[in-house]
Amino acid sequence: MTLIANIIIALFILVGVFFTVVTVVGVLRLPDVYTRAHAASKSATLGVLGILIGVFLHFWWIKGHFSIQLLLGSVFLFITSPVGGHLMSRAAYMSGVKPTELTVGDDLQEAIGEQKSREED
Amino acid sequence: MELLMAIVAGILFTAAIYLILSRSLIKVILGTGLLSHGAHLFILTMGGLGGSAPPVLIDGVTEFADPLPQALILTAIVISFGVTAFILVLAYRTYAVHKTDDLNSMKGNDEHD
Amino acid sequence: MKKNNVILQTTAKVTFFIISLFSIHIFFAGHFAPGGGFVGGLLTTGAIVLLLLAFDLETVQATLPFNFTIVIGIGLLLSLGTAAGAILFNVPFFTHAFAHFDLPLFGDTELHTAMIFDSGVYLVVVGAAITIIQSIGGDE
Amino acid sequence: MINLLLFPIIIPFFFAIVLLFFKEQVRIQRILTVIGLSASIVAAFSLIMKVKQDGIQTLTLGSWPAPFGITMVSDMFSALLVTSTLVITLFVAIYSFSSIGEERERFFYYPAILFMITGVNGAFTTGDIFNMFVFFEVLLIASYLLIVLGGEKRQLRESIKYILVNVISSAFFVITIAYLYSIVGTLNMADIGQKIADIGQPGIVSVIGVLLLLVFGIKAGIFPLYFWMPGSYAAPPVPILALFGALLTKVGVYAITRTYTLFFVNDLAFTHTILMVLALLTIVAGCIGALAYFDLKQIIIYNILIAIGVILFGVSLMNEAGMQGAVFYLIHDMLIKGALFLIIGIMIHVTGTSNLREMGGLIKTHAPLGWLFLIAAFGLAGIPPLSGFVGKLLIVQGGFEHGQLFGTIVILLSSLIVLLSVIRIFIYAFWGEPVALQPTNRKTYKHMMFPTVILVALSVLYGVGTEWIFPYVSDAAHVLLDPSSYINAVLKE
Amino acid sequence: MEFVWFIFLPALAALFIPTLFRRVAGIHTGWFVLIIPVVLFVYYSTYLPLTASGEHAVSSFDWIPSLGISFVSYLDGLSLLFTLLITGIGALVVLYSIFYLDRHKEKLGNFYVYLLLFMTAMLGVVQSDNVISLYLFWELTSISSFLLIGYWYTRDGSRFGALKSMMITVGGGLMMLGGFVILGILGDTYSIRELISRLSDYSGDPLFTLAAVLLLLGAFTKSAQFPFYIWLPDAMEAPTPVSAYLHSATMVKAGLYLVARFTPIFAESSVWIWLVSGIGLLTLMWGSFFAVKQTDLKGILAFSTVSQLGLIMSLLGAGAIAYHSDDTLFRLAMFAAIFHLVNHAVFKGSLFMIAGIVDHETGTRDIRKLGGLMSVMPISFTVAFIGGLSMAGIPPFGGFLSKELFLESMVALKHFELFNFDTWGILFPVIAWLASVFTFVYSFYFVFKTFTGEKKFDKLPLKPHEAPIGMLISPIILAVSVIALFFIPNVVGKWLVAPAVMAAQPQLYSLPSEAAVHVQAWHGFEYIPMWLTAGVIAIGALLFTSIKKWQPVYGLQPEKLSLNALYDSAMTFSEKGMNKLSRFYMNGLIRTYLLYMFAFFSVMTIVVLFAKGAFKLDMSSLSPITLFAVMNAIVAILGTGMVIMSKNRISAIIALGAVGYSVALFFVLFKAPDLALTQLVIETISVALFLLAFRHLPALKTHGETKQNKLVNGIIAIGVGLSVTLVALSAHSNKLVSSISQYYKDTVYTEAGGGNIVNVILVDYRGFDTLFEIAVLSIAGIAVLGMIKLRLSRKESDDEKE
Amino acid sequence: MKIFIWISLIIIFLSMLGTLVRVFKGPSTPDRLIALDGIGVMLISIIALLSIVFDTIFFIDVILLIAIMSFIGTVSFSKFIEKGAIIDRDTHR
Repeated sequence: MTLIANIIIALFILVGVFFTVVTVVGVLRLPDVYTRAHAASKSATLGVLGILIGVFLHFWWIKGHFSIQLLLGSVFLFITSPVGGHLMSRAAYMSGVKPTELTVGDDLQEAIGEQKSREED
Repeated sequence: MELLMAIVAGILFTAAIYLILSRSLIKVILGTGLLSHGAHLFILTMGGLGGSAPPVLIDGVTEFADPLPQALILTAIVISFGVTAFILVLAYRTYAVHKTDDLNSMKGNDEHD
Repeated sequence: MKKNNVILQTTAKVTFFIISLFSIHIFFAGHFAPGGGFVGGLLTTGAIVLLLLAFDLETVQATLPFNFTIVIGIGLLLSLGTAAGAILFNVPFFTHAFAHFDLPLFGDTELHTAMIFDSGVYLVVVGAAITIIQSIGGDE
Repeated sequence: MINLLLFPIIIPFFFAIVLLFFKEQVRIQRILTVIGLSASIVAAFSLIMKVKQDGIQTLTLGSWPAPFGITMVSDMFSALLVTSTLVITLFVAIYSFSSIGEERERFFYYPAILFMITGVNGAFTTGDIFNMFVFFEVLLIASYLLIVLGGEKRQLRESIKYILVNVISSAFFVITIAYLYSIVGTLNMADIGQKIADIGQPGIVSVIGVLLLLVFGIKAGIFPLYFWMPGSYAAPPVPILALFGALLTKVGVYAITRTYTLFFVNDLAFTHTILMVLALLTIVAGCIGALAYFDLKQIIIYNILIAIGVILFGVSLMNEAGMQGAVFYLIHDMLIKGALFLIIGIMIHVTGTSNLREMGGLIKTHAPLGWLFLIAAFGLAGIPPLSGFVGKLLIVQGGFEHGQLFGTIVILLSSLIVLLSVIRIFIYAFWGEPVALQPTNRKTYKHMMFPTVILVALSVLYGVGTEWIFPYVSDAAHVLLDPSSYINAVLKE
Repeated sequence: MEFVWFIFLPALAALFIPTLFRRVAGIHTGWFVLIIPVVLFVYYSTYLPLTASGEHAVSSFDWIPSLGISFVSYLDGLSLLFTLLITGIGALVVLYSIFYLDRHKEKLGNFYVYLLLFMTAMLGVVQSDNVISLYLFWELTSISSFLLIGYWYTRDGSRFGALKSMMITVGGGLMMLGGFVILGILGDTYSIRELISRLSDYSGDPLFTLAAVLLLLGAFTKSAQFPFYIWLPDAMEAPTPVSAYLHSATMVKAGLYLVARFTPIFAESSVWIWLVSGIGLLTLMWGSFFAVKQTDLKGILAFSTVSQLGLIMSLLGAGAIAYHSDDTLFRLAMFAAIFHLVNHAVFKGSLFMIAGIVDHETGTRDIRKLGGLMSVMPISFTVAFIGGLSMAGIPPFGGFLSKELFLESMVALKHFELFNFDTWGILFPVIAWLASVFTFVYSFYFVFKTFTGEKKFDKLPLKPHEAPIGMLISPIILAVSVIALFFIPNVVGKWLVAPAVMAAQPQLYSLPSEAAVHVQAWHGFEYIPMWLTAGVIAIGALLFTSIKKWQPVYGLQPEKLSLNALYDSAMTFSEKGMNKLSRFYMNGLIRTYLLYMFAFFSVMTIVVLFAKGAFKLDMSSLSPITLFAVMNAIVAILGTGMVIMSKNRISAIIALGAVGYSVALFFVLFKAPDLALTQLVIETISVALFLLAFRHLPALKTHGETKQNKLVNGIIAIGVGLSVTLVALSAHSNKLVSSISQYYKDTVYTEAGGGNIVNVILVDYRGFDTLFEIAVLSIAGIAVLGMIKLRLSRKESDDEKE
Repeated sequence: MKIFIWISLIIIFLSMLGTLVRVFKGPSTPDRLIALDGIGVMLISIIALLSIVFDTIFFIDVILLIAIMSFIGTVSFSKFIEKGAIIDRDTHR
C-alpha cells in the first residue's frame, strides 16, 4: 500500500520536476518577454501543481494529515498564476518592450489605437 | 554552517554599508533594507543553527531549534518594517522638497555662518 | 485611456476571500502552530493591498469604511488592556490566564488571555500597515 | 502595588494611545497630556520613595521567574532618571502649547512625545537587554516622528542623517545582543552580569563591551560617533530639540553606565580606560564645537557633548565620588539642558533668528529672560551653588582619588569653555546695542516663560537643595558600584 | 543669632534694591545701600578686641553636610582685617557712587544689586573656613565683577573687559577648586582649620605640590599676578567706584588673602615659596615698569595696582620662609605684607576716586590731554598728592613705612639658604629696588602730569571745576587715613595687623603681640632700607624729570608679542579657529560622518578583538553544512551583488526582494516557520511600499560618484563586514554558558498553555517586547501619516516663489 | 524515496538558479519579473519538498503564503511597470 502510494506521489513529483525544468529552459532559451512569460506562467504552474499534489498526497496517505492549506494553495496558484502572467505580459507590452522579430501579428496595437482614437473624439 | 552563515550575514552587512555610503538616497534606503536582513541572519546564526525541528510542540519531538532568537528576530523584523516604511516616505518627501536625491547636495552646514 | 482591469478585479475579489480566510486561520493557529497576530495581520493587510491594487483607494475606502488610525488605537488599547488587567489582581503586569473549556461546537478549546493580546497585535498591524499604504497611495 | 515601577512607563503609553482618538481636538490633547504626565510624575515620585524605603524594586512580567521572563528593575538610578524625564517633559509640553503651533499639535505631536517618554522610561527601567532594544526603538521611532514633523526643508534634510545613523546603530545593537546571547545564553541583564562574572570576562566579552559602547555611544553622542548630532538636533522646533537634548542622549549615557557597571566590571583596566579616553575626547570635541559656532542651538548642542563627556568620565572612574558625581551631574544636565533649550527657544521667538550676530541688547527689552539665561548658564558651567557644581565637584574628587590628574584638569578646564560659550551668548544677545525686533506677541512670550522659569527654578533648587537629594544620589551610585546588589535583587538569591 | 548670616545680608538687601529704585525715585538708591556696609562695619568692629587677643569667633551653618560642605563665618585676625576693609571701603565707595552716578541716567537698580552681591561674595571669601564655600564666594566675586565691568553693556570695551576678567579669574578659580579638592582628599576635610591641624598626615603626599600649584593659579589670576594680570587694565571699563572698590581695594586682594590663609599649609613646600615670592616680585617689576607706559589715568592705576599686588605677594612668599628660618627678619615679612595691604587699600582707593573725579569733571582720563588741574581742583590735588606720595613710599605717609619693611625683607632673602635661595637670593633685593624706582616714577607721573604743568583746558570735553563736596568726602577720609597710618602705625599694628599675621602663621605665635613688629620711621643710619629709599627717591626723581626722553622705549615692544595679544589671539582662535577646525571635519555630509563612525567601529573592533586575544574559531561546535543552505547562500549573495550593481531601481528592488525571499528560505532551512511566514509577508509588503514610493522618487542615479569614493566606501564596508563576521565567529566559538531556552521548552505547554514556543514567547514570556513592538509599528504608521499630510514647507516654498 | 526527493529538490534548486540568471540578464524589467515569478513558484515547490524532507507540516502555511505573496508582488510590479503608480486614488477620474 505504502509502496503504491509512494509511487503515485513520486509520479506527481516527477511531473512537477519535469515541468519545472521545462520552465527554466523556456525562460532561458525563448526569444522574447512574451514567449518567456508563456513558458513561465503555464509550465511553472503545472510543475508546482504536480509537486503540491504529490506533497499533499504524501502527507495525506503517509502521515495521515489532510492538509487544507496545500489544497487551497494549489487552487490559489491555479487561479492567480495565469492572471499574473497576463498582467506581466500586459505590463511588458505597455511599457514598450518589443516582441521578437518572429512575431506574426499585433492585435493589441490596433485595439489600443482604436481606443485612443475613440477617446480623442 | 555557522561559519558560512556568519560570512553571508557579513557580506550582507558589507553590501549594506557600501550602499549606505553612496550618494544616492535610493541606494541608501536599499542599503538599510540589506542591513536589517544581515542583522536578522546574525541573530539566527548566533542562536545556533543545529536545531532539528521547528520550535513547535508536537508529539514525539523533543529536540527543537532555539526558539528565543527566533522570537527576537520576529520582533526585529516588525520593527525594521516600520522603520523602512518611514524611511521610504521620508526619502520621497525629501526628494519632493529638495528636488534632488543626491545626498551630497544636502550638506546643510549653514550653521557655520 | 480607460483601464481594463476586469480580469484582475475578478481575481482579486476571489482571492481576497481566500487570503482573508487564510489570515484568520493563521491568526488562530498562532498559539499551537506557526502563525499568530503578526502574520495574520500582515496577511489581512496583504489582502487589502490586493484590493487596493485591483481597485482604487476610494472604492476600498467605501468598502472598508474604517479610520485605520482608530484601529491602531483600539488595537493598542486591547493589547495594553489585556496586559494591564493583571494590575487589577495585583499580580505582575502581563500575567496571562488560560483554561480549557469543553465548548459544544469546537470540542476541547483552550481560552487564553494571550489570544486577546494577540488580537490587539492583529489590529495594530492591520491598522498601521494600511495607514501607511493609504497615506502613500493617496499622496499626490 | 507590585506594579508600581511600571506606571511611569504605562501611564504615558496609555495616554498616548488615548490621544490617537482625539486627533483633531487639540484642546483635549493638551489637557490629557498634562494629566497623563502629572499622573506619571506622581507615580514616579512614589516609586522613588518606595525604592528609598525598600531597596531595588523588581517585577518579572507575566510572573515568569527572573531570567526567563522580562524583568523590570527600578533601582534609585533609574527611578531618578525616570522622574526627571517626566518632569522635564511636562514643562516642555506646557511650553509647546504656545510655541509649537496647532498644525503640529494636530498631527500627533503630543502622542509622539508621550510615546517617546514611554520609550525613554522603559529603557531606563528595563532589566532585559533585548527589551531595552525594543524601548530604544520606541523612543527612536517617536523621535523620528518628532524630528520630521512639519516637513520643513531643513528638517527633512537633517532627519535623513538622524534616522540613518540610528538605523545603523540599531542594527549593530541587535547583532551585539546576538553576540552576547551566544556567549552567555541569556538576555536578562542581571543574569548576564552574573554569568560574565562567573566566567571571568574573557576577551570576547570585552570586545562586546566595546561594541556596546559604540552602539550606545552613537545615541549618547560620544566621540567620534557624535558627528550627526549637531546638525540633526538643530533641525526641529525648539521644544522637540529640548526633549532630544535633555533626554535622548541621556538614554545612551544611561545604557553605557548600566552596562559598564553591571556587565563589564571584571576588566576595568581595559574597558574603562577606553571609556575614559573616549569621554575626554568627547569633551574636547564638544569644546571645539561650542566655541566654533555663533548659532544658539549649536552652542547648546555642543554643550551636551561636553556634559556627556564629563558624566562618562565620572562613570569610568568606578569609585564612589566619581559615580555619585556622574549620577548627580546626569540629572543636573537633563534639567539644565531642558531649561536652556527652552530659554533659547524664547530668544529665537523674540528675535526671529538663532544667529547670535544678529542679536543684541535684549536685556533692555527682556530683562527677566536675560537673568534667567544667566542663571541657567552659570548652572551649566557649574558655578556654585547652582546645580552643576556638586556633580562636577564629586567627579573632580573622584578623578583625583583615581589618580587621573590630567583627565581631571581637562574636566575643570571644560567648565571654563562651557562658561565662555554660554557667556558669549549672553554678551552677544543680551548686551550690546539693541537691534530692532519684530513685534511679537507678549502673551505668547509670557506663556513660554512660565514653564521655563519653573524649570530653571527646579534646577536651582536641585543645586541648592543638594543635601535633600544627596541620599538618593548616593543610593543610586551605591547600586551602580555594587553590581551584586542589583543582581541579587533581580535573581532573588 | 548666628553671625554667619551677616555674610548674606548684602545679598538679601539686594533683593529689595530694584523695587526701591523703581518706587522711590526721589532719593538716590545709594543712600539705602549705604546703610548695609556701615552697619556691617560697625558690627564687625566689635570683634576687634576678640581677635586682638588672639581668639577667634566661629559661626556656621551646614549646606551639604553629607559632603562636608558648610557655610562658616570664621573670624580671626586675618579675616576680620579683610572684613573691615571690605565693609569700610565699601561704605566709602557707596557714598562716593551716590554722587558719581546720576540717578536719572543710570540703572542704579542693577548697579547696586551687583555691588551688594559682590559684598556678600567678598565677605564670604574672607570668612569661609570651608574651602568649598570659599570657592563658591570666590566665583561669585568673579561673576559680580563681570556684571559690574559690563555695567555699560553697550560699550564694546566693557563687554570685552568683562569677558576677559571673567575668563581669567573663573579659570583660575577652577584650578583652585582642583587644589581644594586635592586638599580635601588628602586631609579628608574641607575645613581649613582642620586641614592645618592635620598637616603632618599628608604634607609628604605627591599630590601636595600639585595642590599648591593649582591653588596658586587661583590666587595669581585673582590678584592679577604675572602673566594673568592682563585682565585688570581692561577691567577699568567699569564705573570708577567699582574700580576703586573691586579692582584695587578688595577683590584683587582675595588672591593675597588666599595665599596668606594657606601659608600655614603650604609653607612646607619649596615650590610655593619660590612661586609666591618669585612671581610676586616679577609682577611688581613688570607692573611698575609698564605703568609709566599708560596714558589712561585708570590704566596707570591698574598697572600700579598690579605692581603693588606683586609686592605684597612677594612679601607673603618671604613670610612663608619664617617657617624654615628663625631669622626674625622673615617674621617681619608677613607683617610687612599685611601692613602694606592695608596701606595700599587706603591710598589706592583714594587715588581711584580722584581719577574718577577727574574723569567726571573733565570728561577724559587721557593723561596726554590733562594738565594743570591743580588750580581748579585744589582739594582733589591734595588728596592725590597724599595718596601718590604714599604709593611712592615717601614719608610722612603710610606707604613709606611698609615700603621700608618690604625692602628690609627682600634684603634678608639674600641670606636665606634653603631651596637654592642662596644662589638666586641676590636678585630679590635688586629687583625690588628697581621696581621701587619705577613705583616712584609712576606715582609722580600720575599726580603731577595731571595736576601740574601746562593747562590744556580747551582740549577737554568738559570745563573742569572742583568736584561737589559729596564726591570728595570719601577720598578725603582715605587721605586722612593715609596720614594717620604714618603716625599711628603701631596702633594699627596691634589691632589689625598683628592678629592677622598671627592668623596667617598660627604655628609660630601663640599671641598676637608676639607677631607685632614695632614700626618706626627712623632706624638710624646703619639701616640699609633707608639708604635704598634715598636711592629710590634720587634715581626716581631723575627718571621722572627725564620721562619724555626715555618713554619711547615702550614703543620698542612689538604689540604682537604682548600678553594681551596672546589673549586676543586665543579668543580669536576660539571663535574663528575653532570654526575653521570644526568646518574641517563637520562638513555636513552624512557620508563623511558615517565614514568616521564605520572606520572607528571596525578599527576599534578588530584591534580589541586581537589585542584581547579574543579571536577564536572553534570548528567543533559548528553544525553541519547542508547543500541547500549553501545554494541559498549563493542566491542571497548573488541577489546582494545585484542590488549593488543594478542600474535601475526596479531591478534593484527585485534583487532586494530576492534577497528577502532567500532570507525567508534560510528561515525555513533553519526551522523557523514563524519567521519564514513573517519575512515573506513583510518582504512583499515592503516591496509594494517601495513601488508605491517610487512614484514619488527619481530614477536611480549615481550622481557622478568618483572611483576613489567608491574605493573608500568599499574598503570601509569590507572592514565593517569583516569585523562583524569575526566577532560573530569568536562569539560563537565562545559559547560558555548554556542558553535559557530550555526553560521555555519545558514550561510552554504546562504553564503557558501553548504549543508554538516562538509565538508563546512573543505573546507571553516576552509579551512586553511585543506590546512595544506594535507600538513602534503604530508610531511608524502615524508618523507616515503626519509626514505626508503635514507640510509646513509648502508655505515656505510658496514664499520663495513670491 | 528520500533520495528521490533530494534529487528532485536539487533539480528544482538548480532550475531556480537558472531562472535567477534571467533575473540578472534581464534585459527588460518584465523579463526579470517573469523570472522572479517563476522563482516564487519554484520556491513553493522547494518548500513543499522540504516539508517532506524535514518531516514537518509547519511549513505548509508557508507554501500558501508564498503563493499569495508572489501574486501580490507580481500584480504590484506589473502595475508599476505599466503605470508607474500601483495604487490609484480614483479609477473613475
